[in-house]
Amino acid sequence: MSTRLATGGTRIDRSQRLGFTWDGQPLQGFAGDTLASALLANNQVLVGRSFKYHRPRGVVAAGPEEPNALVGLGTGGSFEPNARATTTALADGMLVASQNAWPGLAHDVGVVNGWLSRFLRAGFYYKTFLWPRAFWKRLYEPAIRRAAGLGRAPDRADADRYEYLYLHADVLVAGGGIAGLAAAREAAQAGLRVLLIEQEACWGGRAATDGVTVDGKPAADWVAGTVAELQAMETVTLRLRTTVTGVHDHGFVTALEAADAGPRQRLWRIRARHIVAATGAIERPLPFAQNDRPGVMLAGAVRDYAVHYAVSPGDRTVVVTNNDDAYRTAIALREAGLTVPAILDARLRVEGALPERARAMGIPIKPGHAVAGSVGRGRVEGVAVCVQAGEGAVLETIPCEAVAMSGGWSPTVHLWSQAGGKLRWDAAQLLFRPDPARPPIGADGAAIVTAAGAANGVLPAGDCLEDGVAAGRAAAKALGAKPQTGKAATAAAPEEAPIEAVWCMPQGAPPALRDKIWLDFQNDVTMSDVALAAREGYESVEHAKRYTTLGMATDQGKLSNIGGLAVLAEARGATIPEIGTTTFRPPFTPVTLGAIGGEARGALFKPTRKTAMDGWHDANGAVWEPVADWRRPFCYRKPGETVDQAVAREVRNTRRNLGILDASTLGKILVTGPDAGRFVDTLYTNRMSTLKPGRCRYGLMCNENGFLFDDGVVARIDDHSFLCHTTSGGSDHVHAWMEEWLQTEWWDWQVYTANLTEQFAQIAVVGPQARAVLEALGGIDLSADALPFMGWTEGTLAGIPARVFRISFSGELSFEIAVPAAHGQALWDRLMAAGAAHAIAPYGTEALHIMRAEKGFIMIGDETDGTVTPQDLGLDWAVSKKKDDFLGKRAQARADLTRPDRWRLVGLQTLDPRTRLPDGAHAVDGTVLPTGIRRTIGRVTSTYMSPTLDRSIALGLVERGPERIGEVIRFADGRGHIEARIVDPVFYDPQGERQNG
Amino acid sequence: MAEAMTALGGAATEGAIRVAEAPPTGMIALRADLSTRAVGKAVKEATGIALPRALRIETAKDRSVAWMAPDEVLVFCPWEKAAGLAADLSEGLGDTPHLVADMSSARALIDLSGPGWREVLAKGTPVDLAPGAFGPGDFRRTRLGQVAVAIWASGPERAHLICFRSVAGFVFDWLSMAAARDSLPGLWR
Amino acid sequence: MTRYSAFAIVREALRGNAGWPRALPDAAPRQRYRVIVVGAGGHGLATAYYLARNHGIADVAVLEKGWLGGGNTGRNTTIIRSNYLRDPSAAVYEKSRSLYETLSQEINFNVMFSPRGVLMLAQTHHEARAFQRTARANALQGIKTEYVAPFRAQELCPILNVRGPRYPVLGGLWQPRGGTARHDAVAWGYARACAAMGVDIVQNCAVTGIRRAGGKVVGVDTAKGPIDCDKLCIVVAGHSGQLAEMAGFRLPVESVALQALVSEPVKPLMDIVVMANTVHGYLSQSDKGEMVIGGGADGFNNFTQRGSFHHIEETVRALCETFPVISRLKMLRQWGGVVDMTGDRSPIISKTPVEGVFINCGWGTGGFKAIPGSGWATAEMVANGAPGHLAGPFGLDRFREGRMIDESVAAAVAH
Amino acid sequence: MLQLECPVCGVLADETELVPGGEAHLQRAGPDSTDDAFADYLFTRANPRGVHFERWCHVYGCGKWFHAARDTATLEVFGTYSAQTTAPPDDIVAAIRARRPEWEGPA
Repeated sequence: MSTRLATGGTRIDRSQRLGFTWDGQPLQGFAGDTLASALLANNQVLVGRSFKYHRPRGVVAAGPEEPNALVGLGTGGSFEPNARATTTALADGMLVASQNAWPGLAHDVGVVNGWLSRFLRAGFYYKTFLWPRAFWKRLYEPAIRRAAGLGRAPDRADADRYEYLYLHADVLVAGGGIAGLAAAREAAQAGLRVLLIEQEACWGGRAATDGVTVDGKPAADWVAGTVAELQAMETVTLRLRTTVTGVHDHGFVTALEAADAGPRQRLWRIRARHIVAATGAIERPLPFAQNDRPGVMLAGAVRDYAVHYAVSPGDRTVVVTNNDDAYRTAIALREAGLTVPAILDARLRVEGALPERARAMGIPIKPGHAVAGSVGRGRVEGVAVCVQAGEGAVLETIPCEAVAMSGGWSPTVHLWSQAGGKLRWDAAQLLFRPDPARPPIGADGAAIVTAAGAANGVLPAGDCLEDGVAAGRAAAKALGAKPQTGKAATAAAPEEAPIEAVWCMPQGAPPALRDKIWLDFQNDVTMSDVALAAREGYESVEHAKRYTTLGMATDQGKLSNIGGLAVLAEARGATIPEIGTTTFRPPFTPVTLGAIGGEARGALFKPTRKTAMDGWHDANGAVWEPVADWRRPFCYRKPGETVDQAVAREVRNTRRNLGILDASTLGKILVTGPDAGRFVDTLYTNRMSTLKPGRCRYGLMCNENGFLFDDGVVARIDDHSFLCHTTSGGSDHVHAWMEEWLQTEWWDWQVYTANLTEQFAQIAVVGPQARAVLEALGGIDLSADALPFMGWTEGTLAGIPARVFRISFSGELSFEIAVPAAHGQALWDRLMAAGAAHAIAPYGTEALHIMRAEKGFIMIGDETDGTVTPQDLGLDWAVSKKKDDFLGKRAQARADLTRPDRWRLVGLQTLDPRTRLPDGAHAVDGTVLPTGIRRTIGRVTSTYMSPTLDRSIALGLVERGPERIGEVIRFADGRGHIEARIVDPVFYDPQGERQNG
Repeated sequence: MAEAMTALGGAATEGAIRVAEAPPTGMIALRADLSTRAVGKAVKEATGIALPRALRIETAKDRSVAWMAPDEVLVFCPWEKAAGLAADLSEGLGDTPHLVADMSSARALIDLSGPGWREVLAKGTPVDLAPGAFGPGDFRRTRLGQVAVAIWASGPERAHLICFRSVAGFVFDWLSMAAARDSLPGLWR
Repeated sequence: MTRYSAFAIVREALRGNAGWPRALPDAAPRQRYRVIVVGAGGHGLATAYYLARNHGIADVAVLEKGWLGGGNTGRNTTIIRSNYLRDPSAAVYEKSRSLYETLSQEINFNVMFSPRGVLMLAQTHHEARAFQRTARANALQGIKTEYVAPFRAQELCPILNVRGPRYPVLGGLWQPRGGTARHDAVAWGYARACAAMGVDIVQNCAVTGIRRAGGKVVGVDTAKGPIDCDKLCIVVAGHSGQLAEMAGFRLPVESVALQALVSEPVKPLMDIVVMANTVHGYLSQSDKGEMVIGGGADGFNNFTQRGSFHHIEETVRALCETFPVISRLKMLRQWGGVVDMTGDRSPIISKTPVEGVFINCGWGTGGFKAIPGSGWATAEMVANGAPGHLAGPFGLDRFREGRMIDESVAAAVAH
Repeated sequence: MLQLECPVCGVLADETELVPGGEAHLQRAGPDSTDDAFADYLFTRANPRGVHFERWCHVYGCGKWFHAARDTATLEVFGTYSAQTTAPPDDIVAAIRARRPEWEGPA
C-alpha cells in the first residue's frame, strides 16, 4: 500500500495537520501537501475512472500533465469539477469527491463499456446508430452523453469573484526552475524589468530531486540565494502558484494566479517585450500492456512524491525505463528505505554513473528487459517481465505495489508553439525541441520567445542552467540592453547515457497486447485505436487525433502526444518528424471561465448609462427599458396599474394636459467652424447650411450604402455653428462618424465637433399646458411670436441657464429644454412643482412611441432596419435634389434602390379597430415563390393600440404602398389572416394644428 | 441659482485606498490646432498655464490644463469660474478656428488617495502604471474595465480619474470592488 | 466500400478490427477532369458530392492544400439552424437543415445530426420585435420556429438566468429542429461518399495557379503538377481572395479571425443550443460533455487562425452572466478560424468574370450549417452553368445593384 | 491581441484601446462614378495574405484615426502613419521592402 514515510519530505510541514474528506471518508495530510500526495499518503491509489471504458485510474504524475486524478472539490457555489489533484494545494476541511463513477468509485457500472471495448474501438460511433433515424437523438445520443462527461457542473452561481491584473515587463520568464532563475537573473542584471512566474508553490523545479549541484553546493542553496537576490531588486517581480496559460500575439501573455486574498483567482494580462519559456519537460509513459493500472506511475513523479512529500508508493517499486534518469527514482526510493525489486531497462547496454550507483546500492538491473504487462486486481500487484526484443513471452512475474516508468522526457514547448514557433526533431534525445531558426515573432518581426533549459531540449542539469543564462542574456540583447558577460554559476549532475527508442513494449507486442497498451489514459485510446485510424485513412495527425480523440482529454495530450505520433509513424512507414505534431493551443492548463470573465459580473457586468434624473425616475415607479447602454423609463407605473394602463394614461394626459419626458439621452453634437455648413450639408440628406441662426430643421443621415441610419433636429447656433441632435442609440456613433469623415476624407475642412450629450440634461415639456407651466417658471419669453415652431432661444429659466427648442415629436405643443446636467434634477423638480396645477405627469418611451406613431413620425430601428432609404419612408422632401453630393447620394441611384416596386411607408388600419396587427406581421398576396416560400408584399414596422384614437393603428412598409391608399391587404397570422386598409401614415391631427397650442 | 449636483453627489468609500468624488469642478473643452502660437498664447493668457506636452497635465493655482489630443485640451478650474473662463478662451482665440465648450457637467472627477492607487487601476487598464512608467503630471486617456476614462497622476500617493457622467456610478462601483481591503496584488513596493 | 452498420461493427470486432478498409480517400490526381473543385472543406466536398449524385458528374477532382476538413469545417461550433429573416437566406439554410436530417443515412456515415433545438434569446425590446418579425417570416417560409416567452425559455434551458440584472430574457426565437452535428464527420462522410462515386479527393495538393485561354479557364497548376479542367469551382472560404487573384478578379470579401473554445467535459447540463446575440455568445454541450462556446469575430484582416483574446473574454463574461453555473468550469482549449466576410455578411454563390470559373464563399461565421444546401446549390450552378433559384440571389451582381441580403436587421436601437 | 503605436499621440496602444477601420487609401467614389467603380469603393477589398494597409482609430485615447502597415499572415507591423495621406509614405514602403524584398508594392 502507499503510505507516508516516517521522515523526510522537503515540502511538507508535519507540525500542521490538515483534515479533508475523500468521498465522505475523513483523511489527514500536512501543510504543503498537494491533494494527490495527501491521497497517496492515505493509500488512496484508485482516484478516478477513465472517460470511455470507466477503467480504474490512479495518480500517474505529480504536475499539470496528470490525466487521471481529477476530482470534485468543495460544495454548492464553491464546487469545482475536474480539479487536478496533483496541482491542488491541500487545504484544511477540503471536501473531495471522486468523479465519473456510479454508484461508487470502487464499483462503477460504467465498466461494462470496458468489457465491450473491442466493439467500441476508435470512431465506432461514426459507423453505427444510423437506424432508425429518430433513435440517434432520442436514444443513442442521450446514452452516450450520460456516459461521457467527467465531473458534474455546480448547481448554482459561483460564490467567488475574479479580477484581472494588467502588467508590463521587458522580460517575462515562465518557469522558476534553475534555467528560469538563471535567465531572470541575467535579464535583471542587464537593468531590465523582469517578471518571473512559477506554477508550483516553490522555486527550483526538478533540480533538488535530481541531485543537481551548483558550484559544488546542493542546487537548493543556489536556488535560495538567487531568489533572495531577485527579491531584493526593485525591477523584478516574482510570483509563485501562477501559471502562464497562453502566449498570444505581440507579446500578450495570460497567466492565472491562485490568489491568497481577495478574489479566488486573478487573470494576469501581461504585455512582455520578450518571453523566456523555461517551462521544463514532461516525462513520457512507457507503452506496455495494462500500463494504465493504478500504481503505475511516472518515475519522476514517484521520485517527487518520495522526496518532496515523503510518500511511499509501496514497499516494492519496479522501475522500468529506456533511459538513465529513472535510476534517480530507484536510488531515491532506496535512500528512503524502500525496496526496488528490479530495474527493467529496455536497453541492452547499461552503464554510466547512475546505473553504477544503483548497482552499488544492490538494486538488481535487468538490461534488455521489459514489461509484458502489469498484473493485479484494481491496482498493481506485480509486473510480468519479458525481453524488449521479443513478443511478450513472460519470463517471470515480480510482485510489487508500484511501477515507476520512464519513456524519456518531452520539452514543454507549449508556450513556444502557441505563439507560432516551430519545432525540430532531436533524433539523439528522441524529442521535439524549439527550432531557434523558426521562433515566434513579435510585432517587429524578430523572435519574441526564447526557450531555455529543459523546455529548450537541454535536459542534462548542468547544461540546463547554462542554457538559462544564455537565454537571459539573449533576451537582454534582443531588447538592446547590455547583459553581463563571463562565467556564470555552473551546475553539475551525473552524466547520463543515451536514451533508446521504445515506442512499443515489447517491440514485437502482438495485437492482443497492443489492445491493452494505453496511450491516452483519460480518453481510453490504445495503440490499436491509433493503428486502426491510420489503416482507415485518418493518417494525417489531425485526422487521427480527431478520429480517436487521442490528446483531446483534459491533459490535452501532455502524456500521449509523442506515443501517438510514433504509432502513426510506424503505421505509415514514416518517421516521427514526417508525421509532425498537432497544433498547440492555449491554455497550457485549463482556466476557470469566471476568471476569463474577470470582475464583470452582476452589477459590474456591463455599464448602464444613467441620466441626471435617473434617481427620481427610479423612486417614482419607472419601469426600465435598456436603450443602447442607457436605461430609460418605459413608463411610470402607479400602484395597481398594469404597464399598458400606465402607458395609455401617460398618452392621454400628455395630449389632454401636460406631459414631461426625460430626453437627456438624445445625442447633442456641436459642429463648428468656417466649413461647418458645408460639412452638415454633406452629412445630412437635406440642406442645412441655409438654416438661419435661431431656427431648427429635421434632418436625415444615410450611410454610404444609401440607407437611413439616424435622424434628428439640427439647430443653427450661429454663423459657424450647428447643434445636431441624434437618436439616443446614435449619439456616440454619429459623433464618431463625423470625426471619421473629418479626419480621413475632408481633413482640409475647418470644422471642429464636440459631443455635448453628457453635458446637458434635456427635458421635453409637452401638451396643451406646456407654455403655461414654463411661463410660471419665468425667465424667458416663450410666446408663439417670440419662439415660433421650429425655433430655439436661450436664457435663464427658473434661475437656470437654459436653451429652449420648440420642436415636437408628439404633435402637441412642445418645448425641449436643455440645461447643464448638474441642474437637470433641479429643473425637473421645479417643473413638477409648477406643473402640479396643470396635471403634469411624466411619460416614458412607450408613450413617446405611440404618440409619434399616431403622427406618422418614423422611428429609427422600427421603420428602419439598415435596408430602408429615406425615399422608402416618404421622406423625399428631406432629400435634397439640388445638392451635388451627400453621403448616400450615389448609392441611392443604384438599380435596386430605384426599383418602382420597393416597399414604402404607409399607415395601416385593421378593418376591426379592436384588432391590433401583430409586431412583425407580413402581408401576403397569395402567390408562392419558386423556393416554395409564400410571397410577401409588405410588413408591419410599428403597431399600437392608440389611446388617443381608441383603435389600433400601425405603420408598415408595403410594395408600392403610397400608390395603393384605400386598398385592403391581408397580413398572415397563424393559419389565418388579418385584413388591414392602407391609409395615410398620419393618423392624428393631419393638419398639424395642435403643435401650435 | 440652484446648487450644482455632481454625478455621485460626492460619494466616497474607504478600502485599500480612499475613493471619493471631487466637489463640483469646472471643466472646459478647447479644440483648436495646439501647434499654432495663437492657441498657446490664448490658453496662457486665460489660464496662466502654458500648453502641456502630449500626455501631460500642467497645473498652476486653482487651474490645470490637460492634453487630450493634438487639437484638444481640457481645462480644469473652480466650478463657478468655468463660464467666465470659457468666454475668455473663446475671446482670446478670436478668429482662430476653435471650439470652446463648458463640459463641467459632462464628466465626473474621482479622487484616489493612498499608495495602492496604481494597483487598483492596474486591475482594469492596459496602461503601464509602474512607478517608473507613469508619474506625477502624467495624464492618459484610456479605458478602465469597459468604459473610457482619463487617469491623472497628481502625486506619488494621489491620482484622479475622469469619466463621463452617465457611467460615473458604474465606475464608482468598479473602483469600490477593485479597492476592496486585502485585494491588492502587492506588485510595487 | 464496407457498408457501416451495427452488424459490421460486431463482425469486425470479432475479427480483431483488422478488416476495416480505408475510409478517407486520398487519390493521385489524373491529367484532366470535367470539374475541379478547389478546397476539400465541407462546402467543397458537398459540391462534389451533389455534382455526382444530382447531376451525374463524377469526373470531378477535389483539390485540398492540406488535410481534408482542416479549415473552418473542423473549427466551428457545429450549430445548425435556418431561422433567418430574408427569403433567400431562409431558402438555402432550410434546404441545408432538411438535408442534414437524413444525411447520416444517405451517406452511410453517422454525422450525429442532433435536432436538439436552437433558442435565440431576445434581451432587448428591439431584439424581441426583430425575433417576432423573424418568426412570422419563417412561418411563411415553411420554417418551423416560434417566438417563446421567458418562462418557456427557462423550461427549455433550466440553467438559463432569465432574470439577468442587465439583460433580462424577454423572450426567444425557438427552432425545435435546429441543433448540432459532428463537424469532422460531415467532411469525412462526404469525402467517403464522394470517393465511392468515383470522385478523386487529392490532399496536400495546393493550387498555385489558374490557367486561362481566351478568358476561359482551362486548368490549374498545383503542387502535384498541372491539371486540366472544363470548369473550376473555388470553395476555399478565407482564402478566396488569393484564389480569385490567381483567376484575375477581386472579391467583396475580407478575411478575419473567428474564435471558439470548449470547457472541460461535464455531465449533461443543457440539451439545447442557446444563442445570446445581444451579449455575443453561443453555448451548447457536445456529446463528450464539453461546453462549446462561440463568440465574436475580429474586426481586422487576419490569416493566423489566432484571434484576439479580448473577444474570448467578452463572450465568456456574457455566458457566465447568462448561465451562472458554468462560471467554475474551465476553458480547456481555444482556437480560431479564418472566416470570409462579405459586404452584407451574406454568402456568395456565383459565376465570376472568368468563364468556367465559379465561386462559393463569404459564409462568414455561419458556414457549417449551410454545407449540404450550399453544396446542393453550387453543384446545380456548376452543372448547368447558371445559378438556380437557391443560388440566384447570392450572385456577385448584387453588390453593384445594391441588392443587399442583410440579416443584421440594424442591431443599433434608437429613440 | 495587437499592440500598435498611435502616430498621433505616441502611445503604444493595446488593441482594446483601438477600433479597426478596414482597408486604407480607398478612393471615395462620388455621385458621378459608375456602378462598378462605386461597388468597388464600397465592397471590393484587397484582403491580401501579407502586407496590408489599414485604418485604425485610437478611440480609447486621443480619438484620432491613423494608418498601419501590417502583415495579415504574421501580424508583423511595418509601421503606423498619418491618416491624412492618400498613399503609404516612402519610409513605410522602405520599411516593408527591407523585410519583404519580394513584395510587389502598394496595390
